[in-house]
Amino acid sequence: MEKRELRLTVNGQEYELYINPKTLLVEVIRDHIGLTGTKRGCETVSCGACTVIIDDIAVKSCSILAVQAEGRQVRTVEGLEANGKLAPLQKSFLDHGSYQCGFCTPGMLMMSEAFLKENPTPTREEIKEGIEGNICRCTGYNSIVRAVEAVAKGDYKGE
Amino acid sequence: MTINKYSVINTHVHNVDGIAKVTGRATYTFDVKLPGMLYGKILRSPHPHAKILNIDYSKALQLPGVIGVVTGKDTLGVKQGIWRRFQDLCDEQMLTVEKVRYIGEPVAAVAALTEEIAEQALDLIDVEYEVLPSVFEPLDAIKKEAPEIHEGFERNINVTRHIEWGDVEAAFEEADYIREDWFKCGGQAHMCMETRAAVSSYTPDGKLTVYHSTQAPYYMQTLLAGVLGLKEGNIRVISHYVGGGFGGKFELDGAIFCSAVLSMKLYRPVKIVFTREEEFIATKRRTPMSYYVRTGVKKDGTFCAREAKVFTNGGAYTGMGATALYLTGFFHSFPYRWTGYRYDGYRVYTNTLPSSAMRGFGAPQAMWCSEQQIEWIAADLGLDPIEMRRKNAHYPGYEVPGQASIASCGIDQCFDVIQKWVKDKGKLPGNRAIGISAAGFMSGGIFNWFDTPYSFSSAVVTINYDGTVELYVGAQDIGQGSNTTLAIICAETLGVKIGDIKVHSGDTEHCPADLGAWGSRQTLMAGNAVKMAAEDAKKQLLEIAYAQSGFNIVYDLDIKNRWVHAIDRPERGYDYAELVQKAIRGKEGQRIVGRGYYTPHRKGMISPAYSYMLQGVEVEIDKETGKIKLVDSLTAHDCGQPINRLGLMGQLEGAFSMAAGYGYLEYMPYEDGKLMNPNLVDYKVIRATEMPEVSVAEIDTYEPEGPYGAKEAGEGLTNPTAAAISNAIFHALGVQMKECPIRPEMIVNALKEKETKEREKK
Amino acid sequence: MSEPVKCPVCGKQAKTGSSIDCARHMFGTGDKKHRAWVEAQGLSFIDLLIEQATTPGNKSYVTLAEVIEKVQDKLPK
Amino acid sequence: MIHDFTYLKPVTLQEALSMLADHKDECKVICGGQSLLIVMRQGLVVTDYLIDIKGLNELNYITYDEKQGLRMGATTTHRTVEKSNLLKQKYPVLVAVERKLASAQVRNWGTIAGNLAHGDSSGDLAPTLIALNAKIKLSSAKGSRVMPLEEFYTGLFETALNKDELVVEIQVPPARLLTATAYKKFNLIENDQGVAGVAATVEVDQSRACKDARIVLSNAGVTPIRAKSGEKVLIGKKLSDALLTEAAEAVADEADPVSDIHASEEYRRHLIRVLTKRMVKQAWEQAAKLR
Repeated sequence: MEKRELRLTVNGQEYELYINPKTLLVEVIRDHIGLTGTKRGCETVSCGACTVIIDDIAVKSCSILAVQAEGRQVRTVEGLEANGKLAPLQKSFLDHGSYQCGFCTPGMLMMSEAFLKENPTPTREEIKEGIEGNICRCTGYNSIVRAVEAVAKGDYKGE
Repeated sequence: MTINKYSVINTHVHNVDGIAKVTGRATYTFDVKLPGMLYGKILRSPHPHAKILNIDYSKALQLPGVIGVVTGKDTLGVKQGIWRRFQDLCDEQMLTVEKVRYIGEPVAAVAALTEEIAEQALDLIDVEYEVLPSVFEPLDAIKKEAPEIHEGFERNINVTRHIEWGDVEAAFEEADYIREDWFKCGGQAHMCMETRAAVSSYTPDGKLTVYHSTQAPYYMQTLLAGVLGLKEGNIRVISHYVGGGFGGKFELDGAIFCSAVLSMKLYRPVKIVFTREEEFIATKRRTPMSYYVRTGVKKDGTFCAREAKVFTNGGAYTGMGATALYLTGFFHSFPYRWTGYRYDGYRVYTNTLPSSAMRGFGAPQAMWCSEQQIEWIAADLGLDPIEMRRKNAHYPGYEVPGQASIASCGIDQCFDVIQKWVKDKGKLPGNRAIGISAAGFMSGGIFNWFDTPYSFSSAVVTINYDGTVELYVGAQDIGQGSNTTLAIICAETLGVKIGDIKVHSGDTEHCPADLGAWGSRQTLMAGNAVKMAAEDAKKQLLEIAYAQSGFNIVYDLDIKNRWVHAIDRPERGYDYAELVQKAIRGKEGQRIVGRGYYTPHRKGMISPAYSYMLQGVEVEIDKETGKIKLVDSLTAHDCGQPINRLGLMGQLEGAFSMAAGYGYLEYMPYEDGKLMNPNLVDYKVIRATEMPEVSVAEIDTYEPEGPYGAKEAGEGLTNPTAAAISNAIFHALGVQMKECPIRPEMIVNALKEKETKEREKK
Repeated sequence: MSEPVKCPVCGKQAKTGSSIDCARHMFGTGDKKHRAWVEAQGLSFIDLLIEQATTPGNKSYVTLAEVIEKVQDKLPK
Repeated sequence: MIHDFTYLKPVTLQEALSMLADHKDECKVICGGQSLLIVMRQGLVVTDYLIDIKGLNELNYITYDEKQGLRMGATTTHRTVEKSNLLKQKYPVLVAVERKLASAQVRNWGTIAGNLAHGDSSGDLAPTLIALNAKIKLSSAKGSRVMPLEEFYTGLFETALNKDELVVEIQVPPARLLTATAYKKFNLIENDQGVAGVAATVEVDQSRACKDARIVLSNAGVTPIRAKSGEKVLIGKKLSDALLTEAAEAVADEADPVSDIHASEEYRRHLIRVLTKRMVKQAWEQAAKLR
């Protein structure tokens, strides 16, 4: 097995890495680049804790080879805020208590972010279907749905 | 609409660690990386019951990158358990020496440069087993011919509990109607999003530092000291952010023990993180139970007597199972008054995953059986199930004979709320029905089987020169929001802003001992300790204020919203920071330090206070497929004075989702001791699309034993929900489901059975 | 009310002082000493337990309670 | 733990096919890879070479014309299908199926060829496409062949795909008048894998009688199963509950489901019965409305 060069952009920052091609995207993000906001909760593409955004679409970074993200724009939870200012979803999650242990929160936020880009005026049911791929064991989801709904309604403006 | 007399309590307060959690800054044990850190993996038993004849790991050691291997022989072989006062019940070697008792039990652990190498090394360890006969079901395990799982435990009976009050036989005599039922309750996985994880670092000075995803750092420190032969004081447990606990993370686990043993052998930090599969097969689970219930009532629905015989599947070890066994027996009587009540509980060892504490702690099983049978009795007698429950319910001042004294109890108002909800729903479509269920729960246990010499909860408050406050608590925030709740209590008591409080928790080096986050104890117990500590500090400030004010002695001074003032002359006052500065100068530069502690005394057998609640659920059922869909729900809930409004709501919604999962989704099938669905593809949990709206009606009561009148919230609601769902099924289809979780196939079969019976009748 | 009943093994006095509570205490404790005493009375501790667990009513506890009552006067006061 | 492999990333289909020809005995093809990586992590699949075709844009297309019908390239993602307005009009059932196929993230990354080539008999797409009488186009360096999708599945996770072949295209005949297809899977969680599923196509004549029908089952055997005897029951008949029951019985007899922790064999048959009635009825009524 020979290592491969990998170029990708994470949260606007370009990275040039040298990796074993079997390395998963989540491993590159957490272990190679050191952005530990993105979590892992299973080995079966089930829980969504590792959700990140690649070129505007949400994906589960535990089920993608890092080399498949070659040349792409990756966004993680760390990329939501801009110079210390929280993104609307982050503020809304705070206000609605949309997290408890917080372990699913980064994935939940990234899924919601991508979802709202696709569907800026969703119904409650659409939001629920949107985040169906993310397990939260603490909140029972409704507070997350309320938070996403509030952002869609425009209650939270980005700076 | 009652106006809130408090300035912080029950207001809209963001979680104190909210920013860290919504920005990905919160660092969990899962994220910890230390210099020179090695990665550990655990070799697990493939057999449910076997003697270990020999372990040969020489080949593993030869694999490049493998730094060390440990087996039971490298340990002190201490049989440990959390019931430290009862040596018999300390029965688990975290790295077994002679024999394995369940599939997945650790037999060896490897430390290597990478997780991958460690995993490869596991395949190079040869373990020679002598496979022993095994037994998986309690009722098989008590048979004479059953194999002995633990030496000296005849018929594999691990613990027995007996609760009885009143003259049970006489009380049954008074009954006009007696009903008997047999129930079977399944297990449930805690399924914390953060799997068990630990990073241990042992250094040549004989000190061990452990990062661990735990509900109780103090327990870990003490238990580790016992199994590793170290002084408690030489062990530091750090656990700042925990990815969920739900009762699964306050006993030693393979991750913390094996990483510690490896680190002590190698003098390097070792990290072990469980895979999701390990989390399913080798941690602990909710206790499966089989219930026999006999209940006698009068024609008018007055409860006379109840007798319950319960066998619980203990799995291979005791864990917290003995407590679950007692609590299920006690809460099976809840929240009702019985002239005569008798409970015999038997916890039986089997060769399966140990069962232990899980949110609700035996009560969900108890309520699932009790609340269904009560619903059926009401139907049998043609009585209104809500009124029948109300008539027999606890009330403020009621004494559960020999067990508990009830101070605050708002269940009567809960009945009103639910009754109105049901009435307003009106007539429902044929495929829908409403089920209700009552419940109550404790606010922390009074029992001290852990044998701690410390008070159950402690807190220290120190005030800085600028008026900011350092709050040190041993209470543990595992996501339930205790740090926020305690900060609120501290701010309210001191009369400062929530932003003035910095909470320090999850570090045994800096925080006072506390039994930790389980049994719904922290709001009441840690809350009382924090209130006391804050009052202590405030008293020291006000002493100075009096000396300064020159007020007539009859005036009382107070601090509110950082404003020091005479209560009768709120306009006349000054800034709190100013007072703090004077006070510190007045104390020769000493910081203001307040101390508080709490240990329950003379509070009966179980808990200082009890929450009460009613759960209503509207369920839609596809009669052809048996598919269950939750449509709507209402929770009427008495937790005394709400402290942390956002946190309370979140806890109730969360408890609902977990309890609903227990009712119809979360299923742990075993074959020959092997869990058949140890992954999130086959083990289903509630997802956003399955969650109905959850409306909550908070019933305000005042619990004299609790801080500002607060008591349990968040765990208790795990108790009624499953029964509410099955009661809805009963009303929609007229079938009685006696096994949970209720899977669609069971509903279809029950309907078939019902039809055949009806045909036979004709 | 007669003399409160004492545990023939450890001397513990039952809450209510009744022999049935004492029997309850013996089963609850269930350690080697208590088991041994029960066996010495010609009863099988484990069979009593299983019977209590598998049949309605309170037979086993009553049986043991009677034995306990019999020996009370033989106990050191 | 994933075993080491050499990663090959062709830029054109031709390149991909020649790589496949070179390494056919020791390689796997990855597209979205979300199923493949799970089994590779479990060590169930070990390969020396991994050929990544996810980036082959020449295979990422959806076209339609009245004569040819529908053509979908292999690397088209589930999400692209779901969002295609063309498909919303012409084959609404495909859009509906894709919406419930899996979580949004998985649908975003996963591709239709990956899904079909995986050969999982509990999939939703294969039975639906078979009900639509779809064909699958396979190419190798030597050339191409087109076969009915129905014949593509040969056994448990086994397909007719040769080692040197690649799934390159899905072909669906033009949408017909008075014809409709419906698919439903039974599961406990929205968008979760199905315990059992039924796809039904019904074509009606002017008298609203059934002219032609196709019934295909998911998770009812080692491959997607075409329930021909159930179809026969319908043809030439008018819609009635009795007819639906008769067809459902025939279909259930043809099914060969297994027992697992999610459902017993008997219960799966029961579900297939129920879903057959519902889907045939739905397709029939829809077809009758289409003019």
